[in-house]
Amino acid sequence: MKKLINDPDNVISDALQGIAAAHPDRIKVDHENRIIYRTDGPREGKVGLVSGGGSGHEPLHGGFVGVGMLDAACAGEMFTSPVPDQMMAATKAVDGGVGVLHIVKNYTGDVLNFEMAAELAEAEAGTEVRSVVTDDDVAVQDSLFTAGRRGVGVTVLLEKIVGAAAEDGATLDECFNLATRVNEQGATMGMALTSCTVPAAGKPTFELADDEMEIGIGIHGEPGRETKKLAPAKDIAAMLTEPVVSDLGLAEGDTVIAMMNGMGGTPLIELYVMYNEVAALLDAAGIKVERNLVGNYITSLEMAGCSLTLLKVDDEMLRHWDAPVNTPGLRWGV
Amino acid sequence: MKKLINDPDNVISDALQGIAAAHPDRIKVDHENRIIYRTDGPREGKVGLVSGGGSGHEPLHGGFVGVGMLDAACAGEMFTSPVPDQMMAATKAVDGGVGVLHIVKNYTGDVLNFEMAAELAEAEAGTEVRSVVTDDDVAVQDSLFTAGRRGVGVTVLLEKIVGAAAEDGATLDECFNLATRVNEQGATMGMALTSCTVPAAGKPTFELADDEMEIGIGIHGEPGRETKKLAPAKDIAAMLTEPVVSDLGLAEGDTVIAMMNGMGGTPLIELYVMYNEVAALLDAAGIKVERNLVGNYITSLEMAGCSLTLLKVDDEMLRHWDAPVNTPGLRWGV
Amino acid sequence: MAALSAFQAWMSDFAEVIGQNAEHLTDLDRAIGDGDHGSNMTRGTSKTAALAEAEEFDNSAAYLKKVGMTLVSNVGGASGPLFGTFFLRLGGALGDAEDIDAATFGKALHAGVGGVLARGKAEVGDKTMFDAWSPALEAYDAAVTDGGDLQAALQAAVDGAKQGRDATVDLVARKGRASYLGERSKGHQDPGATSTVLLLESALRTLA
Amino acid sequence: MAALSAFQAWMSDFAEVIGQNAEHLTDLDRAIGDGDHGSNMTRGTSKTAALAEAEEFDNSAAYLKKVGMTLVSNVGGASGPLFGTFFLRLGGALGDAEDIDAATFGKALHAGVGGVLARGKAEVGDKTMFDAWSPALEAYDAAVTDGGDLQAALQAAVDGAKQGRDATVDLVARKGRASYLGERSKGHQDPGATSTVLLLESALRTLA
Ligand SMILES: Nc1ncnc2c1ncn2[C@@H]1O[C@H](COP(=O)(O)OP(=O)(O)O)[C@@H](O)[C@H]1O
Ligand SMILES: Nc1ncnc2c1ncn2[C@@H]1O[C@H](COP(=O)(O)OP(=O)(O)O)[C@@H](O)[C@H]1O
Ligand SMILES: [Mg+2]
Ligand SMILES: [Mg+2]
Ligand SMILES: [Mg+2]
Ligand SMILES: [Mg+2]
Repeated sequence: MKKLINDPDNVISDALQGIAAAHPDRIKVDHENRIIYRTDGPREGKVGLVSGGGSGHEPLHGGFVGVGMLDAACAGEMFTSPVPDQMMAATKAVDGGVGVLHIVKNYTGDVLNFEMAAELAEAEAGTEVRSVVTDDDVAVQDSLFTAGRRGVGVTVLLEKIVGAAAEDGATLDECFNLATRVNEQGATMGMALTSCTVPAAGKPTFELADDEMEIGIGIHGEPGRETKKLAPAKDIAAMLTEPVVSDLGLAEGDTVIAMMNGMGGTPLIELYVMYNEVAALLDAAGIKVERNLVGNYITSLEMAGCSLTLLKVDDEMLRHWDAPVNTPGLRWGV
Repeated sequence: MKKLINDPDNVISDALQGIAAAHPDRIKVDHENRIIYRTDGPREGKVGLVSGGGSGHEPLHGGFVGVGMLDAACAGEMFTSPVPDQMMAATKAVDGGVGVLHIVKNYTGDVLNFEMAAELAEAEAGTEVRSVVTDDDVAVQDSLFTAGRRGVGVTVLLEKIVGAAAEDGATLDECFNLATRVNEQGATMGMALTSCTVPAAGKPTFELADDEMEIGIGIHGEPGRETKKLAPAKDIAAMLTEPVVSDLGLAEGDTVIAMMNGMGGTPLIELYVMYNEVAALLDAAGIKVERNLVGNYITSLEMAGCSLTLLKVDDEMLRHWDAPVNTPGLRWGV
Repeated sequence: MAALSAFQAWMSDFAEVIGQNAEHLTDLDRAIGDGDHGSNMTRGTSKTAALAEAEEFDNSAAYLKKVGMTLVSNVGGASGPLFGTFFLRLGGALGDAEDIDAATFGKALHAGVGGVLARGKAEVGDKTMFDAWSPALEAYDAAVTDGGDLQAALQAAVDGAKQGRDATVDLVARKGRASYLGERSKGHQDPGATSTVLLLESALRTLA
Repeated sequence: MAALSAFQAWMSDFAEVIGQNAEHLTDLDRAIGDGDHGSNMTRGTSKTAALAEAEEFDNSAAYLKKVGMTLVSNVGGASGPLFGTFFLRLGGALGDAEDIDAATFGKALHAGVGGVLARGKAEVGDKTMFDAWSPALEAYDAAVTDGGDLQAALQAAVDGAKQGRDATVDLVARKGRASYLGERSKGHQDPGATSTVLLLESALRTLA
């Protein structure tokens, strides 16, 4: 295992120290509880936005704390949900008196821990908490009898859009409804060329031959739904685009935000090659990409691979998308 | 070789298509000449800034084209200097009547090709061209009898700072002098955990054992000055920081811009671990980090590793640093 | 038997066993999950094992609730709230009972497993730890009905849990991370069911 | 000999040889450079080889200048301007000479190598292509002084270039990318010196 770390056990606390050192203008870190806060919160009358999850997905979530996005992000162990104590502390700290929205990616661990935190925060501090659970990964067959789809790329877009709404004075209900709508109108599909190595485990989570790739991966280094022979970017783009488009029922004339996301070890030049193929497919289908992101936004440590997220947008979402944001991981308009 | 590409021969043209598709609001691409231009140039009376170099370093240089930074970037083959035809075309296109500054990284290939281009542009179009050659890599011993140090990380900071000055109406001489000062006051040291694979070559440029790292690498997948046993982040940080600090003669009370740059395959969480160690070392030495960048800015395809750049700054440089910039790779204030 | 010290012995034994099996649990989780079950559990049990030395507890209920909260606060992932809730409910049901016998512990076990069910909402056959808990509880009850003592009942629970754990191998996961793999989750043993067996074996060694 | 067609044969032969040796050149460059010398050269020579078919040329000078510009415009890297300048100057020096003999070509060769020197500013011993060009030129001159014809002179140049190329192995690079490696550049043959030998061998096959 080759990593720029000191000790597998200290990666997260060391990184949080680094984040605190790098961005004191925008964020502050509660190192004991491993929570990243924006420096200027809480604001009376503003809905607080709390997210969090396992570490190893940087910039998600800590890199999205700041004006126009999250108020707090809880950092769990590598690929492991944070614990309720963290979410509770964050929830109380960002409460501006009008409630707090939890943005939770749909993994059993995250859901259960956020659930306990919400119960405890309401019981202990009377904070009104609502939770939106993102479940946009079309690689996973949804059914009443399963844990459902995973929360992946849409989480980034949701944090931006709902973050802008909250900044703008939306109520907790409005934030929740908008978040729900974003989650419903967004979908993601991912793939990997290589596995990643969790520092504490010391070896790759799965093995892939030199001519193989995994299709339908999540963001925790878990194997995907299918191992396939390596294919040209054009074919991979089709394998990602088609299920997303069909899941969302996108049709000619629809407008979307597209995110071509790198898994952490993919060079930007390859993400642009992939974006080009995806853009061509969408163009051919008459689907208009209104805005896009190309880069590493929700990653799996050093995994090589990418995911495509499409979000069907309306004017309200676009307005919130374009609103100023100032976080370490996403910034414009300010 | 595992890459998200169609054909090793088409990586660059495919990526340029993707860049054009992703950022039509800010840049336009001359696909024949492989030049990325900002959409709103040239501006009469504004010094034109042209850079370029081998591809595989994204976002450098194409990702730094836009308001407040470059006017044009020429994309060479992978890790290979562009050819004079490209620089000539770019130079003529961005000429606002008051001259063009070439920003050239010090590699024989880049220097020779930009040199031919400047000769031809002056002869053919009468465009006044000055060139600044960045040579900030302290891993390379400088001497009158060598090709000198490589141009690496400082190039990013220079493009931002001189880009702001040009936007602000600085003359060609002023731009050249500022650029020279930035180059003189900046230094970089890099290291790699893994080699990268040039698509056309199909195999890693160098081999490293599982417990080895390269210290003193450049950005072209070339082997470094020294192969060492893998070490903790803290020790690696010292190996990068000390030569940079001593090269610049930084002393207590000095202020710098610091860039902890990823080589393409390094996860952000590791860059923050590294930044933390570097920040601690600088802090202990009484050197104040006024601004910083942590992320992938000048890369070597999918190489895992990082480089540290320090730039000793004065108020003028800081003012230009803080000025608005709107490029695909760097954005703030707008 | 003095319940509090027995429960403390349980937790100390369990911490040791988890330490020894951490890599195995992580390997199981790597196959169909995210390769952290061993480290998740270790993070929790190293803390729960230390509780007895750091603090005085009035009774078993207080101790076990603290164990539960400690697991919740340190394990994270799916297993943290599940094992945590198990102990919270277990402690709640024991109240200030000083001695434990098959019947008292059985009642508490029902409460604890009920907690796992309420939190995780898994059914038998979903390929989760509940596949070990559920047959363990049934076997425990059957042993008690047959007049078995705590030793016999816990032995039955261990056997039931093992059968349940082994049965997870052939199942397609329908809950937890493994469910994302669909058919590919078949052929692998569930990590959480495996640690459940370890917990019950440890109870058999220390409580009976 | 009709110079123009000979030069065209030279370029077509050279393109073939570069194609065959591309991987070897790239391997050499991978050891002490950036692993692209083979593809750089191929990119250029595949274009220069096609020139003769696409266009009519008035004379050798026009053709060779076009070859130079084509290399400059397509090779990139260090070798593009260097080989490009070589041909630009070679052509410039030939003027509209219809026949080439040892003396004519020697004069042009001096101009070409002078171009490599003026562009690259390398000295003998810097471990660059100039380490092949310089002894080649000396040997060529010596052969002409000894009364040798074009064949003999080119044969001498090839031998000189080979010696120079082989000598690069033990040198520490002081120019080009390899210089970044310092002492580590020792023990490897310079890629550009290697392609220079190929170019002269090709000249011997086609011009004499
Ligand atoms: N809904 C559920 N009900 C019961 N047990 C579950 C449920 N979801 C997951 N589990 C258990 O949790 C185990 C995984 O725990 P762990 O690896 O520590 O957490 P995570 O899956 O969050 O990484 C699984 O092996 C399974 O036994
Ligand atoms: N200053 C110089 N003068 C002469 N030849 C040089 C000089 N610098 C480099 N070279 C030659 O260029 C060769 C490398 O060419 P190539 O790999 O195509 O370009 P790059 O180094 O830009 O990747 C070297 O092997 C060397 O022979
Ligand atoms: Mg986990
Ligand atoms: Mg090159
Ligand atoms: Mg797990
Ligand atoms: Mg080269």
